[in-house]
Amino acid sequence: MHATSATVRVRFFAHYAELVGRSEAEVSLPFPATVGDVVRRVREDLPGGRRLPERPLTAVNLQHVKLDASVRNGDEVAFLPPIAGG
Amino acid sequence: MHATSATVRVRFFAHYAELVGRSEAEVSLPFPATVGDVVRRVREDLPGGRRLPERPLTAVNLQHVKLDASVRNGDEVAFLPPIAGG
Amino acid sequence: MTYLTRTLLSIDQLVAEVSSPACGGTCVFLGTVRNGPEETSVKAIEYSAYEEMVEAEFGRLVADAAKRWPDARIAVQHRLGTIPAGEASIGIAAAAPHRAQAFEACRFVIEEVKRRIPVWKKELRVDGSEVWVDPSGRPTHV
Amino acid sequence: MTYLTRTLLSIDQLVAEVSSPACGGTCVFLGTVRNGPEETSVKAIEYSAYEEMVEAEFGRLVADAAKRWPDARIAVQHRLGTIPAGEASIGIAAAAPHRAQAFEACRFVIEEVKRRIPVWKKELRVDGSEVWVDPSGRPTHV
Repeated sequence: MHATSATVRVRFFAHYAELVGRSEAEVSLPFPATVGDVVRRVREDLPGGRRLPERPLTAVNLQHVKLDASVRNGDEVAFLPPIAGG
Repeated sequence: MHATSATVRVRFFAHYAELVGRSEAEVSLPFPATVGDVVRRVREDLPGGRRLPERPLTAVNLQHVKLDASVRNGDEVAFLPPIAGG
Repeated sequence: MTYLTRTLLSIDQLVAEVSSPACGGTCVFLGTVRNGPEETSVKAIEYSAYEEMVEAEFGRLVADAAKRWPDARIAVQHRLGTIPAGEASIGIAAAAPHRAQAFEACRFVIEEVKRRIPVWKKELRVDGSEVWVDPSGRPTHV
Repeated sequence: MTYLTRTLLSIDQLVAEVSSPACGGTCVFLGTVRNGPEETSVKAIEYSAYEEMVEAEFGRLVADAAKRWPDARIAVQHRLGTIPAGEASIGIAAAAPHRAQAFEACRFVIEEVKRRIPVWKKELRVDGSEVWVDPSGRPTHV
């Protein structure tokens, strides 16, 4: 595979998993790419993707990130509903 | 007994009880009188009384009071070392 | 220690973990599932999480607290699964040489949990309905 | 309930006393006898009190807290007698609908205890010496 595309594992939790009817997906997109690019791709391509917010809370590889953070091949990108722990 | 004198029960605690070698005493003094009058009388008349501070923390009938609080016949006046609870 | 459990939280265990001869003050916080006037008959809350991230983020959170209160000792555990009203969903213990540090560190941890730890809750109501809790306001019926 | 005890303090009992369906947050404070770098080898502390006044003053203190945090539920117990290093001398639990109230009420109680509750302590050191503790500064050898 050429280094001009990146494949990331996307995970959905809680309410978001219910909205798209699944807890994970694989997304490929042109490299370089940001988390925002992943969000746009998911909202466009995934059935029910439009039910997710345009600017969700996100994490890459278990760390909170902003939408302009870059993603690399193999990253795990998570869509996090508003946090309600404690 | 004529109402021109008041008798109070005085109690000493912790370090103060050790300084005067006793935990209580009875003090009679002319009425009207204040807690400050009781303190002066104790320091003057009680063996070891001078070892007590001139302005100790005091309580009358289980309530914190200042030295200018008045005392009545039958009151319990307590000399409290610096509080160290908790 | 793992920061997650699916069984009853033990205050005694959290306190035992942080106690030390140098620590004179211990502050504990327990967050409990309510069924009060503000909760339209909540029977239980179902807690779920991004578990791998919870563990990683709790590690970073406790390290942040240790930087601010170097003498404090901190233990925290979050419970997941269905928790009936009246039982605790989170337990935090912070011990420190002096009480101000213990209170501040404990408060810091719960405030950061609310901000950073990816846990979600769904209210299970006595009428059978289920509601995702969005602390930012709007409850979301599912 | 009495505010004084001569046996081991039970956190669970204090928490049970304040728990209520309307209270989502419980803050507990434990004050423990230290034997750290600041204490020249303290073996134990002997706590004594003006017991009748402690009971009366704790009643007033809890009433003061209830005025400031009307929805809070508060339990507090002070232990007297010889308490070995590592064991708790005071336990406070404050439960409230929201956590800020629970933290504030609990902190208020311990600060007021230090100011108002007539309890004294004598450090029993490993070398056999005994020292009355004066929180205002000077230790007083006896």
